[in-house]
Amino acid sequence: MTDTNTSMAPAGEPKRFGSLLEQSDRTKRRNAKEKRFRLYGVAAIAVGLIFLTALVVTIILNGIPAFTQTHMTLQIELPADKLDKKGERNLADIKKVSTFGYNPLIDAALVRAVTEAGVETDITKGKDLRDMLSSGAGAQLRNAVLENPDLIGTTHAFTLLTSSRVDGYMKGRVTRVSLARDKNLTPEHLNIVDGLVDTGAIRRSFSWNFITGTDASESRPEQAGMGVAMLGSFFMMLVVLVLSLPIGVAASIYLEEFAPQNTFTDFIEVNISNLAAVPSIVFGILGLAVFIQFAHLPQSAPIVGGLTLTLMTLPTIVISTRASLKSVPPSIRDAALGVGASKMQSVLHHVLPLAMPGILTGTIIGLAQALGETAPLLLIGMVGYIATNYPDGIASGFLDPNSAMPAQIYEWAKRADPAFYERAWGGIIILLVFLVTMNAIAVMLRRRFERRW
Amino acid sequence: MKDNIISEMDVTTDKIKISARDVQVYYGDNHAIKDVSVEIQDKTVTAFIGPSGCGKSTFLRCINRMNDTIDICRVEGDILIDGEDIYDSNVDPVQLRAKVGMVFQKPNPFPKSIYDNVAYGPRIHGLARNKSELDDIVERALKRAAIWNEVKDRLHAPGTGLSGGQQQRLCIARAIATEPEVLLMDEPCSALDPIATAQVEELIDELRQDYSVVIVTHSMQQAARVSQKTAFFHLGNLVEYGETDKIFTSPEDPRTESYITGRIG
Amino acid sequence: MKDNIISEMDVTTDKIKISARDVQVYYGDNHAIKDVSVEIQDKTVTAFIGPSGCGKSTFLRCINRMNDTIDICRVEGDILIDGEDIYDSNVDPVQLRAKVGMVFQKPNPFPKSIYDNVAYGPRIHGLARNKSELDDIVERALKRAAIWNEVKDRLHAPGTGLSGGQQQRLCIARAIATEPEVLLMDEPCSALDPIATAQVEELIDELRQDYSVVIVTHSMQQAARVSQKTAFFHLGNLVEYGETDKIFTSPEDPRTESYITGRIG
Amino acid sequence: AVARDQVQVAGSSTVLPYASIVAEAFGENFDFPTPVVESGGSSAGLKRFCEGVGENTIDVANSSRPIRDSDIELCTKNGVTDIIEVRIGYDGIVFASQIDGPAYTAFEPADIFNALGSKVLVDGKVVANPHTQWADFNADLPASDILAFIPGTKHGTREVFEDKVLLQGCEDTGAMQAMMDGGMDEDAAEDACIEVRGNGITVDIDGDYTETLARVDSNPNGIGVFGLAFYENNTDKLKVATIGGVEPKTETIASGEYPVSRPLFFFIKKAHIGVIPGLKEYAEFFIADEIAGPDGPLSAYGLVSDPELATTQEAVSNEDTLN
Amino acid sequence: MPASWILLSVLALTLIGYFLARQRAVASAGGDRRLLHSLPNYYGLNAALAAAVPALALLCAWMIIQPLAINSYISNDLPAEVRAVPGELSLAMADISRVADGLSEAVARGAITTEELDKLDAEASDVRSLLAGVGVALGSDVDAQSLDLARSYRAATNTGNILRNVVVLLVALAGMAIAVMITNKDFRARNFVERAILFLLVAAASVAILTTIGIVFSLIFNTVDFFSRYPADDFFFGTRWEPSFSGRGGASDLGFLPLIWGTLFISLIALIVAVPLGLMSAIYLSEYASKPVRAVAKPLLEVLAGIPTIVYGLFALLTVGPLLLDIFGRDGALGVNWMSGGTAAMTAGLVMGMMLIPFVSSLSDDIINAVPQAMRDGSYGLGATQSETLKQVILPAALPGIVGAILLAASRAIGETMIVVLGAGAAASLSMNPFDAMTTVTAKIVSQLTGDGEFNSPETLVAFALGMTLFVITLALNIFALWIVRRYREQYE
Ligand SMILES: Nc1ncnc2c1ncn2[C@@H]1O[C@H](COP(=O)(O)OP(=O)(O)OP(=O)(O)O)[C@@H](O)[C@H]1O
Ligand SMILES: Nc1ncnc2c1ncn2[C@@H]1O[C@H](COP(=O)(O)OP(=O)(O)OP(=O)(O)O)[C@@H](O)[C@H]1O
Ligand SMILES: [Mg+2]
Ligand SMILES: [Mg+2]
Ligand SMILES: O=P([O-])([O-])[O-]
Repeated sequence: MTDTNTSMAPAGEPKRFGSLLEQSDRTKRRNAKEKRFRLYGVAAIAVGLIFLTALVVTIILNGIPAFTQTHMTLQIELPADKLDKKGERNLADIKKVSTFGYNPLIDAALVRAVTEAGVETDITKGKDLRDMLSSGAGAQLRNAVLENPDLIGTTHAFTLLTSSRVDGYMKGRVTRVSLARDKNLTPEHLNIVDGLVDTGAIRRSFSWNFITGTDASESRPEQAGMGVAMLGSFFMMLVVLVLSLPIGVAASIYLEEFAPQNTFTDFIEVNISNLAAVPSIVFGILGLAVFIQFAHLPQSAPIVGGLTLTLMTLPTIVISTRASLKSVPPSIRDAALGVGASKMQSVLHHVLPLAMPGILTGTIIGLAQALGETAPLLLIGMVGYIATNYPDGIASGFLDPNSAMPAQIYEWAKRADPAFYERAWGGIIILLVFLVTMNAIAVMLRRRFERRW
Repeated sequence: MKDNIISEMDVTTDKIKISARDVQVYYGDNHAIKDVSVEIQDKTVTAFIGPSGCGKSTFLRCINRMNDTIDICRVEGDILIDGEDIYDSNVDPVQLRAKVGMVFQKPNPFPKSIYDNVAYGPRIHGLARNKSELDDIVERALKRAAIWNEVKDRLHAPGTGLSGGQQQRLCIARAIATEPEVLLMDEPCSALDPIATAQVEELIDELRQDYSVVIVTHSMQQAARVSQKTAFFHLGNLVEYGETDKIFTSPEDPRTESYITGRIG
Repeated sequence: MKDNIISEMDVTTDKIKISARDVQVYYGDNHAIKDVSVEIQDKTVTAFIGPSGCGKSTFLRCINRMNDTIDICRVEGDILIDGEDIYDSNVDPVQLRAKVGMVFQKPNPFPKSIYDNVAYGPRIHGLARNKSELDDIVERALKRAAIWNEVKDRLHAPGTGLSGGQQQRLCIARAIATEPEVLLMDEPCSALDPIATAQVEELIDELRQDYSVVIVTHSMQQAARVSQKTAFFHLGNLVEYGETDKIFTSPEDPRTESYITGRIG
Repeated sequence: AVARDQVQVAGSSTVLPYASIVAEAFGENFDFPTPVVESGGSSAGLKRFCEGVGENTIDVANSSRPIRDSDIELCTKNGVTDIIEVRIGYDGIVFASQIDGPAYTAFEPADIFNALGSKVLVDGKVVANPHTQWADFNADLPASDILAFIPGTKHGTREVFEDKVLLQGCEDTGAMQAMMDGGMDEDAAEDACIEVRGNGITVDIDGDYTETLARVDSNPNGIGVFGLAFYENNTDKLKVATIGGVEPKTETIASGEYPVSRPLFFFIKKAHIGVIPGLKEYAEFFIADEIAGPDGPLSAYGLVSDPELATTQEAVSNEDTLN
Repeated sequence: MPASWILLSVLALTLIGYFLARQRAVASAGGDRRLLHSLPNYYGLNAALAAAVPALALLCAWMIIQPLAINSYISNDLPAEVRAVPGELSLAMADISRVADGLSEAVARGAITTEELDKLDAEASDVRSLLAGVGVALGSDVDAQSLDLARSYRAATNTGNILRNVVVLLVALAGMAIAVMITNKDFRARNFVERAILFLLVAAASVAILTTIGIVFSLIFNTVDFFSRYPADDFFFGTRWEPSFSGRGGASDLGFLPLIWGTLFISLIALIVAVPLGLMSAIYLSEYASKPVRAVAKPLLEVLAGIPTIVYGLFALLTVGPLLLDIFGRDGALGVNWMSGGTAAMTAGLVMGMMLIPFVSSLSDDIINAVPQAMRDGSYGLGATQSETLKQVILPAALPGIVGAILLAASRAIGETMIVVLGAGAAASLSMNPFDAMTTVTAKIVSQLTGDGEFNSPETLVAFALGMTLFVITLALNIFALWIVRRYREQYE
């Protein structure tokens, strides 16, 4: 013992600690390191957030115009001799006039409106004027008449969607120069548009239809909306949430807390991490084979999408849940077992609540990923021209053919008319709002469970 | 304040409560308990003493099968409580642990409120018919663990925000709230001041009236004061086991003797 | 084995190492340390005694600013070490803690090997020039903490797989390996058997030659054996502070007296 | 299960726009629900089509290529025997470049081959393509770097591009003959003819025309391969090149003057007619003159209408199946 | 009584069982719940499970089997030539069931009474328009035979449903009764309930296995088919990926190597971006950031995971690619001419890395946060700085979880498609230059699967072989990762 004493403080050795008020060289170096490290952290978050900002700004700049739409108000005469030749106001008879049959009425109204507005123009044929309107105008008229046959024989004011080119002109996307070689509209039309804007017949306003509407065919971008696809995503996410969270958590609990350590559980464990690496398109192949071809669930249905995405989301939830179960200190389990709690009780009462933040994180990320996933939907037929009929009830919400938001966005982004491109970005805004709302709930829950011990 | 030297009450019976035969414990390759056989009587306080690392905690944890939770730990041999082999496959470790309570060496309160820490056991065992009964149980347990005065105003503050000694007493309160028949206490007074220690010792003595208590301690004095039987462990072996008086006055084994006489604690 | 009663070496100086003035500590609304002023001498062992929950650990943690890590904890007043206010904004807590080492009440080994646990401090402070120097430091620290024999064959086994007392000594070894000038020890012997306790006490006495040691203990005997000065805390107040002999033989405050006389530990 | 009451269509994304325009109008004018038109590719569509007969299979497959023997084999194996083939018109394939870029306004197949082929004929010898600028081999073309965005090998358009442009150019320049003279058999020579340079000069696009457009948009020198309909919707950004002096327009393609086009089809399961409500009506509506004719909405959107539409109409109304 | 009613009834029985058993248990202990073996809730739950589980299982089975049974019963009456062809049979049955459903609907809406229905004559009345009137569209008119069959179909379904309801209710009742009867104070209810829960947990865990089996099965047949058409050697060791259209004689090169090379290369770039950024973010958020900063920044970063990948793809194509080209391209800022087109492994890798940040950051943050404070105290007490503590104590302690997070990110990188399709270019190449265009296995799976090739050609079937091979490779990687984690695992306390 005595020899250690001498070696402890050899005489003449410089004192290790100087004044606390000034930092030693080593401390300075270490603190510089510390500061750098901290800076890396700030930088890392900044990079992430800058990237996010860049993305969001791009999305918003591109997408905001989709939320407004240009309309034209026209006084349209609905002559009885054309719409109901027998004059009995019998619906079956009125139905005989197809949407194309309404076009001449619109043409006539357009000619009148242009003349009234006093615009000088070379375009005199009503059919050419009609290029300014959406090709869905005829259908809108027909539906109005079928709903209210009394309109026949009167002149009524209709607010009709203008075509995507006119809308683009109002939004600054389309210019006279760019129309020079366009075959849908000519610069001449724009003079008329200007004139009608002056008279107030053409107006641009907020478009609920974009948020609540159905998909439209490629020839009518102005009519397309996100509403039905939104319902599709909603029902799909409902399935994913209701299945993947409990199954994922249950599987993790079993693996982490109950499963004996053997090759079989290793097999399950490896399996689950491997499933995370399976490309989402392969889950599409699986969904097609199992849910549609084997189980005979309907094609393109949100329930199939939900089931497929559930399988895809499970690994994410399981991996994060297991990681956070693992991080609960063993003494907590001991404490519970020591007072005679069963294993199940110790897990459910103590370990699980403590692991909750990680579980919710996994859920947030897993659901977010599922919400934004397109590839598997390609294979189970949820992409294309699908989101056109509103589901009429809860059951049909799950079972009727529908699309989903990312698939709808994907679809729009591919379409030829640039107006769809704008709607694709607009759709992304809606998707993000959906996502943020969904996350907000989970984030709030997570904050309630966070603690350090 | 009560008398410091607690009067020995004559409540010991000869009934065997716990009987261990040829117990071996391994942590992986490390043979931590070697061939230990011991019979622990009912309504008795038994003290385990021995140098640090000799296997006291390990053996204690065998008695309520807490070692099941350590992956690498392997237990061999038989341990019988009330004549029933607790390592029998029919035995439900949960029921066992409800009957054999435990206070751990390192205080481990749940990250919950003080009240919930104590109420947890009674809740899962259904010991209270209603809220006020539960309140009573909690209060009594905290009082018996000599911590009631310190926490009565902050029952709903987190148990992890207590001082070291308070946490230790909280864990004692938590263990006795479920009223086990056997109570295993691993150094229950290590972080306690003399007065609190005395109170806990008083509690132990009181518990002895009905239950069987096994206590690990490093303080010879404490062993002498509270226990009727003492077991001395050394390097995983049970070196000597017998009446406390006898162990401390005339130990048979030289190892016991040298450990006892080296006393300073 | 060495003599159990360690000879008092006369190395105390009168130099003030730590001086606290009007220190107040709050945990949220809980006023845990009230108006404590104390001067701790260099090359002296100072013992903090007092009932559980009275604020010993809290005050100890003030001395190396460990309370900074508790969100709800607020410290007021001045604490000076070598005449420098450690709560000064220029003071780097890291440098302070290198100078003022600490052993915590609950053993908290890192989830690393035993070797890495001890080598951690020397590594971050650059105390070793090479591997063999580091080996030496680790070995010496483990030897001084009286745990070398038990772990020398398993230096690369995890520190968390040790018994309670072994963990405690490991933490002591870890603290002294960095050679701090002041060593704060919160109940360093609570989980130790008498022999290990004696060895740690011997270590403390040896450290006193060069450093200043503050130790929290519940054992009056231990306080009497190892310390030259003793501070008695009660309900957050420093009730009495002075020469150990004097505190134990003729305390001034009735509270001190009643605490001392209630001794049984 | 509740019986299905709408027509289900799947398949080619090239046909999708037309099918969706028809489906929309069909839903508006008939009491049947709007058909569901999925995309996913001709091949995937035909595969699902051939999965079998029954309610849980699709009724109609859109395709941008004719049905092949192997498809029919699969169909037959699964009991899909009576298939009605409907040709709805043609898809014109055009070369277009950035509107502000160099004047790529007139190409011959030989030019394209000389620019993009991996082996070309230079001074009578077949060599690895040495050209870096268009003007290197044809002084009439701009002196700008060669860069082409061509459809990836998944696209049917690629096949048409290879057959009708590269192979044609290969023959026109005499490279094909030279290769065969050099000892290759005809198949090998054809394969060599349609091989493209890669290496950043030809870029395969696996995505859609929107992606090609984005590339062309950011590369003034780049030319891209597009469908006619896509080009016509983006005339503000693109200018189109003539092939062999013919401008791509619905009329020139329909008359066969413009050489690069491919037929578009859909296929109906005869067994489903009469069972799935509205199926036959949908098919007839699709090829009705007012829809698929030269003045109909499909043509307005960019479909090159089929000069032999009347034959098709008759075949559908008779429910004539493939042999 | 529709299925939802029977469901509600079973639910009601479940509730009743719960309360009865609970009450009985308490009563058997003479009102003193302390004498019970388990908490009263467990007795209740036990009875509830006994009532619900067998009944619901039976209900499910019945709902699947009954239509099959009725179908085969009814189809016996169909002409033999219809029955011979499975496709036609299914269509005929679909028609019949549609008519039957329509008839039920008509009865329910009062468009026709049951007596009228029995007398209904297909020749005399227009069934099609009758059904159209109640909203059921038919593809063709209904002939007499179909109508007859539809009527018996309807009758059989009705009978079956009644039988089903009775049996299911009886089973629920029996389950409940037995559970309530055996309830007494010594009954080990908790053990039963916990075993049931454990069973559920095991079932949940086996979903993963079923999924794997499903994936293997949905890939294997076509994969085998592929290898019967294309030599395995050329696939596994081929260095060229040049599919062509099989119409021309099958001169495709379908080499796997350039694709897996691209996959690994791009994933690596993505991880090089995501892991340091994600980990540093996590560290900053959990250890340095103030509460409000953390509360805001963490969910914000998580938004990155939810933006549809197509958006990232477009971003790569339109923004990042040109930007990189401006720097590394021919006339770029660095004048290095490494990059010849905007789409490159680098473009896709960078953007994908950004997307993966939250996978690493959020999960790691939770795990770092869960490391007990005592570990930090121990390190600070020795005079360690915060970063030293983090690097040497906290991160090693949190390692298993962090490795899990990184693995998850790596998995996503390997499985990602859209970003690669748009950002990396579609060229399969074995280049070492990160600024070259590359493509990945998944991108090719999608393009071959959704393309214009014939389905039964190697060019399309290769998608399945690619999927299968990737599956096996990632499996091997995961086994390796598990082994690594096992070796370096550190446990606190
Ligand atoms: N983290 C904390 N949060 C809130 N209150 C605390 C915290 N730590 C300690 N306290 C309270 O502060 C008071 C003093 O605690 P301290 O830990 O200093 O006691 P002690 O003297 O060390 O007691 P012991 O001997 O039991 O360890 C006690 O009332 C305790 O409950
Ligand atoms: N979880 C574990 N893993 C591996 N070895 C262990 C573990 N727990 C204890 N050991 C070892 O087993 C032996 C006995 O340990 P035990 O904890 O029973 O000692 P103890 O008698 O309680 O000592 P102390 O008085 O220090 O608490 C020791 O050598 C110890 O290092
Ligand atoms: Mg111990
Ligand atoms: Mg303390
Ligand atoms: O989708 P396509 O098959 O037409 O490329």
